[in-house]
Amino acid sequence: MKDSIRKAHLASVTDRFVRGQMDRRSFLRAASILGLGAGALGMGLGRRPFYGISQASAQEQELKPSAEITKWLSDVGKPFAGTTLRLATESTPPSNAIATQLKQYFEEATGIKVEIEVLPLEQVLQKLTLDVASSLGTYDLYYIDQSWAASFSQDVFDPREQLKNADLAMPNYNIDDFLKPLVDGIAMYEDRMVGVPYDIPIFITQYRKDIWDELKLPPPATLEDLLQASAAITDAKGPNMYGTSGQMKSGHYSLECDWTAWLWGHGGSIFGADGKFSGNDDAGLAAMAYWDKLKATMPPGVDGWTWDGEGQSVGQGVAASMLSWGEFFPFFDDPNASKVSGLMEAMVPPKPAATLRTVEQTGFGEIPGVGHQGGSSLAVSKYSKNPDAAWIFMQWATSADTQALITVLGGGTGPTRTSVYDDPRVLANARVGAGTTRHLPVVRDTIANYMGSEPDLPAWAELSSDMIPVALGKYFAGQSGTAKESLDALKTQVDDLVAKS
Amino acid sequence: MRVAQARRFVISDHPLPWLLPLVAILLVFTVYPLIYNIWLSFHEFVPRRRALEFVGTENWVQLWNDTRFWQSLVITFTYFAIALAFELVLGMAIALLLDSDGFGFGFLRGVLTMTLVIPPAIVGMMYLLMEDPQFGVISYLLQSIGLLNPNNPILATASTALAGVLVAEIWQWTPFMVLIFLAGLRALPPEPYEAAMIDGASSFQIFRRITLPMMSKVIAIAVLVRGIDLFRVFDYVFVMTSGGPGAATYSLSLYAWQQTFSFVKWGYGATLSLVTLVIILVIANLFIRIAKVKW
Amino acid sequence: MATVEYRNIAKSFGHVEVMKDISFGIADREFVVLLGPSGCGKTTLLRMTAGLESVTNGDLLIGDRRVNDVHPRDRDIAMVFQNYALYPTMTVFDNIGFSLEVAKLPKAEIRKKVEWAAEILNLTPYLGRYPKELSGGQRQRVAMGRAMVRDAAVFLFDEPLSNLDAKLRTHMRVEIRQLHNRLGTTTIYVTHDQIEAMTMADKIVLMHAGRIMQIGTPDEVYERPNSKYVADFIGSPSMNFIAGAVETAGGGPRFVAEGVSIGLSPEIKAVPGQKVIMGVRPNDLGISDAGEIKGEVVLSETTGADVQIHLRVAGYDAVAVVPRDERRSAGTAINLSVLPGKVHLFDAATELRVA
Amino acid sequence: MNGSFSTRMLRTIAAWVVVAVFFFPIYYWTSVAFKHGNDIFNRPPKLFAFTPTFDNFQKVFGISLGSGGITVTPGGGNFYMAPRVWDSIVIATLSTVLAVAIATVAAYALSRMNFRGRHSFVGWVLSTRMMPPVAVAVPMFFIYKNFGLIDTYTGMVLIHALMNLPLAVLLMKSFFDDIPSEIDESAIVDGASRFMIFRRIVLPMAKGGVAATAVLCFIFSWTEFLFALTLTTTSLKTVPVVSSTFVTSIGTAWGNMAALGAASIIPAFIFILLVQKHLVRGLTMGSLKQ
Repeated sequence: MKDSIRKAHLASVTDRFVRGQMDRRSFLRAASILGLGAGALGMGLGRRPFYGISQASAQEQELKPSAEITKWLSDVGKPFAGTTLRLATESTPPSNAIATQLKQYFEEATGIKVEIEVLPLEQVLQKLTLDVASSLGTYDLYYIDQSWAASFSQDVFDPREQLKNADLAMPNYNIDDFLKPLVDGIAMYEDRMVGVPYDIPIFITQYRKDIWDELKLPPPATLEDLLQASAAITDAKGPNMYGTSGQMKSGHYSLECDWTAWLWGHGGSIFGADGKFSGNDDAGLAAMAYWDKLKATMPPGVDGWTWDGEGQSVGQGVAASMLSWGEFFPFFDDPNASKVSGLMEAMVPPKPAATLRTVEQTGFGEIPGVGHQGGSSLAVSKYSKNPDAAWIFMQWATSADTQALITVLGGGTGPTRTSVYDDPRVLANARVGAGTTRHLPVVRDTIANYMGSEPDLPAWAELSSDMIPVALGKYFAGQSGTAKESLDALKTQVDDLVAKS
Repeated sequence: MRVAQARRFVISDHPLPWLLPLVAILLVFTVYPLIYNIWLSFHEFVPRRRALEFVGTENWVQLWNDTRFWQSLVITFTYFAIALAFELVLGMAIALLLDSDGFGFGFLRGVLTMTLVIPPAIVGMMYLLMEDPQFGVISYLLQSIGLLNPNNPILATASTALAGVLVAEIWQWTPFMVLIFLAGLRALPPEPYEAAMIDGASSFQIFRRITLPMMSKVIAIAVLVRGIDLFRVFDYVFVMTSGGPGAATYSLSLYAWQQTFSFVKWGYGATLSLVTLVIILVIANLFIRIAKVKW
Repeated sequence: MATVEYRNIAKSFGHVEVMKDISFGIADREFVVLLGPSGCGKTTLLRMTAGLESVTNGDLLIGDRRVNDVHPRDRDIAMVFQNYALYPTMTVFDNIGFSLEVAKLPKAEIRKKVEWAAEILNLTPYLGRYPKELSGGQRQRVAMGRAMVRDAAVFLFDEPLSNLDAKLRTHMRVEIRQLHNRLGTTTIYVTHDQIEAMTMADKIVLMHAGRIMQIGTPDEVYERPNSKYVADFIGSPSMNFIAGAVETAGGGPRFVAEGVSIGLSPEIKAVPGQKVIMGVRPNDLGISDAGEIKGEVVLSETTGADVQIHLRVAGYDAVAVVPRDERRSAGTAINLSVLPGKVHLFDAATELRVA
Repeated sequence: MNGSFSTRMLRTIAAWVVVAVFFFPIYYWTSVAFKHGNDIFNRPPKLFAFTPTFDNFQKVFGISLGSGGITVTPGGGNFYMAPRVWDSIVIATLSTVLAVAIATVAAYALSRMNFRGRHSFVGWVLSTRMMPPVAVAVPMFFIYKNFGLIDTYTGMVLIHALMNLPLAVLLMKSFFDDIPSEIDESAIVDGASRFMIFRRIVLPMAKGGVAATAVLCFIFSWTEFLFALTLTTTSLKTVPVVSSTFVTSIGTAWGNMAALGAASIIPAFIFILLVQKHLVRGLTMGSLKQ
């Protein structure tokens, strides 16, 4: 059997198994014919438990770090054998893939132990805060959400500096392979590089092709299209199905994410060039007017949801579309988790209703764009007691080879390197089913052309996860008058806080 | 019996060795944090310099002018009062109901305690799921009997969000009250009841004139312990509403947590914590005074 | 075996002085009963003796040793509590043997002593039981057993029979007394029941409001109460009292009140005209037509062997105990007589005995 | 309080109904643990009619429970929680033992020994529970870091014991207060030392109280969140802390969270059942009063 044929066959067998169309016994038989032992499947009670089986791990024999990299790891990592590295990270696909499936290869090759603490986002912030404030060096590597880049910029090494140490540099690491917009949007703060882009959840349009076809609606290419289509669906199918969904939980970071998409999409920005809040200008009010109309077409309760509720509403067929994190796309294609497997289509975010502002017209490095990105970077802490070992791990974790493995194992998250989008292992998963990568071309396109990035300033954590979403939450709960009144009040608060810090 | 209890020995070995472990652990673990927090409340973390710097009374002045603080104080009080009232009354009623040696009652008491062993953070998630406007079973039930407008999700509507959180709180902690009250009820001597029944008292009279007074110490302890925890409510609001919608369910503890951990305002967070402590101290002491709790 | 001596003992709780200047001694092998109503201080005095209550002032001696500051365990005493204070989590055997176990006696010796005590107290079949499985009388005996095995110099009993029913109480009274006869240990016994005191004591110490009213043998206390209080407290039914005055008109001294005129024995040194209270025990009254006491029958109660006749005499209520065939119906006027030697006189003002 | 047959029936029915209402959320949560994602989010909510699956338990506990479909849930599969349940059991058990030990000793002295300021001492003990946990967590973090207690069983056991001490002291004191002091006096006269009285007589009598106190300490340790979050990093974690890791960047793994939640009721519940016998004795301690 030719290798590519075997691979395709294996993919389809695994997919049938995953979809529940094939029982376990037949799957194992088929898999063994295709050259996979049960051991490779991680059966039974061993160290690698049963959950390891997925579409991806069935191809495990191929899903291993390249020999070349393993060789480099064991050469360069030898002196550090026995040390332990710690990383606190949000529970994201890359971190989970590394923690559960990939770090063993690193540990075996280097003898360096890696402990990964997986936490919800706000708890990661708490951990890093304590670590930084006390300069304790509990964690060797920091997972830095783009909204914290400014806060932690002085606490981590600039990877460009680290690369200068030839002894520890990974061959072909190629820092220029990282998507340029991501480096600018996530990692850069002023002239420092706060780690390298590690993870890139980004807003893309995800919609029900079948519903759109049924109602003969044009694909949501513009914001107006989206509103019209959504209203049409809600009219036709409500209350069983609504046109679109949102993540609008009051006081939660996710509400701020949604806001920026509409704000930027109407030619607005959070800050003006003078560094003052400008979300209450005409463009900002137009965005709110649009948002109000759009919200009327969303399922009631959308203002209680974070991305979880939003994703579930689409996955369970309650909402027909969402402009939200692309990471959800593989989840929608998973027949066990959602009711819309194979029915979803991804496309780049809608065209803005007005010209986007340029970076020069905004403040604090804010980059307007409907495709809101929520990326994060990985960096070595300055307080680490083993910065060299940590740097080795970081290069490995963000190398093209590892990222390709992450993308396949971690369920189709967006890679941060150009080359990974073209990796054959990644391409092989571009079919309907759990862990699909068929939306990645759209992600790549969005990153390149439609991405929006939040501003970088030390007060941003407080603004984005408290002040803004609380004010917006008040507005939608009807506690603070008109949109103009609400945003005017918000402006006073924001400008106050920014002035103070 | 009471006289004998009031009469303590004179010949007693020194209490110090008995109290030493307690005193030691409390000193290290509570007095130090207290002093640290007082110190901290006159400082603030300056992110640029990665250092705590002296700011005088700035934090306290800020607190005084902070509408968010006053708002969360009112919300915390409301939460505290409503939850305590419900848990007390429901707890007592259920304790009376379950105070029976009849068949199956032991089993029922055991089942009831199960609510207590689930971490509050998980309970918050449970209720978040059950109160989901689209998929939640509680929302569904209320909507189908017409008590809830589908357009007003429980947790995202300002007027009902607090109630939505309180349901989780009361569900989890009423059994705690039941447990303590049952212990108290079971320890009551039977004679006064027998006497009262012969006197022809009604069940309600028996409860008011005999059970309640005899249970007063147990009730006082329950109110104190639960009241203190209620005033520090964090998990439920954190998980279920993030303090929203707007600031409708923002509790003092949530505010202090956020200032401390999310925004690295350690000084202000410490100030908030100290105020919370002082308020609890005042209320608890008033209560001890009024209820004449004797240790 | 030991003597106990109280020298000017005083006791205060905070600023409240509850006991003042108590002094008396207890001889070796003596059975002393502290008698008095509740709140008179008898239990406090006993607890001071045990060391469970501090002595505010004065000296407390057991044997020749001043024990004010001696720990209870070093006072060589044993105590039986009103509610027995049995250890509910231990068997009868362990309850009785606990003090020996504390003293680190060898197992065999403990067994021997416990079995000896159990034998005497008829507890042998119950040694394996727990206190809650025993009757009241058995628990009481266990409490005594605990005291017995200790070879203590002094036994302290704090109202040990008050939780028992009447019949059992009578029975236990005898047992305790027999036990004392057998062991001979110096015993201090607190009770408010004057019958217990009368039947058991070698010496009664009658207390009232933190003071000692009288010390004496049961006979002395009964026959020569030194105050109206003691006279009233001792004896059942209580002594009859009639207020009047002493007159000497027409011969020897006489007690005179309305409808009463009784010749007094010559030894009584009463001043003529002195206001006094006469006391006569109900048993010392006899029905006699020539009697000098005139009264009217209110009610006759048959108690079995005797009849208690309730009377109105000189405006006072009185009781006479007479043989059962001397019953009288209500409303009858009768005359009563009394031997001069049986008349007690107390000064009306001081209420002390006129002797 | 016997009442007629119909009153008793009424009472029994009422009791079952009330407990059923309280049990319902637990049933519902447990059912979530046996559901595929599709069935968790369904309109209307599914109460009984769903195809049960062991997937969630398999993921959370890393064991194979027979055949069944395999899910790739959001988050990939970082949810192997069996060691965390073990951590929780160890911490809750040891901290309960420590808290109860310190508290009973102190409560005995507070109940039996008279000293100046006893009343205010008890008040002080209680007041140490009034500090918001946030205010304790930060300084504790520094202390722990200095003494190397972060991420250790010792550290977690200490902090949880500390947190439970006020309640434990208060409860144990009230139980000791209910034991007649004549018992102690009798033993004193018998020559026993204070410690011996405590160990041999009073403590066995207060067994029920100890059990009740232990149950509450265990529960509070079992469910504590903020200290466990702040004072651990990677080598140990408790169930409440790891529960929050089910909230991921690509949605919440509800089924897995419910599986852990439902399974973690079991050890705590077993603990309660183990002490249940004594608990009942503790609750009926009135029979010892005279």
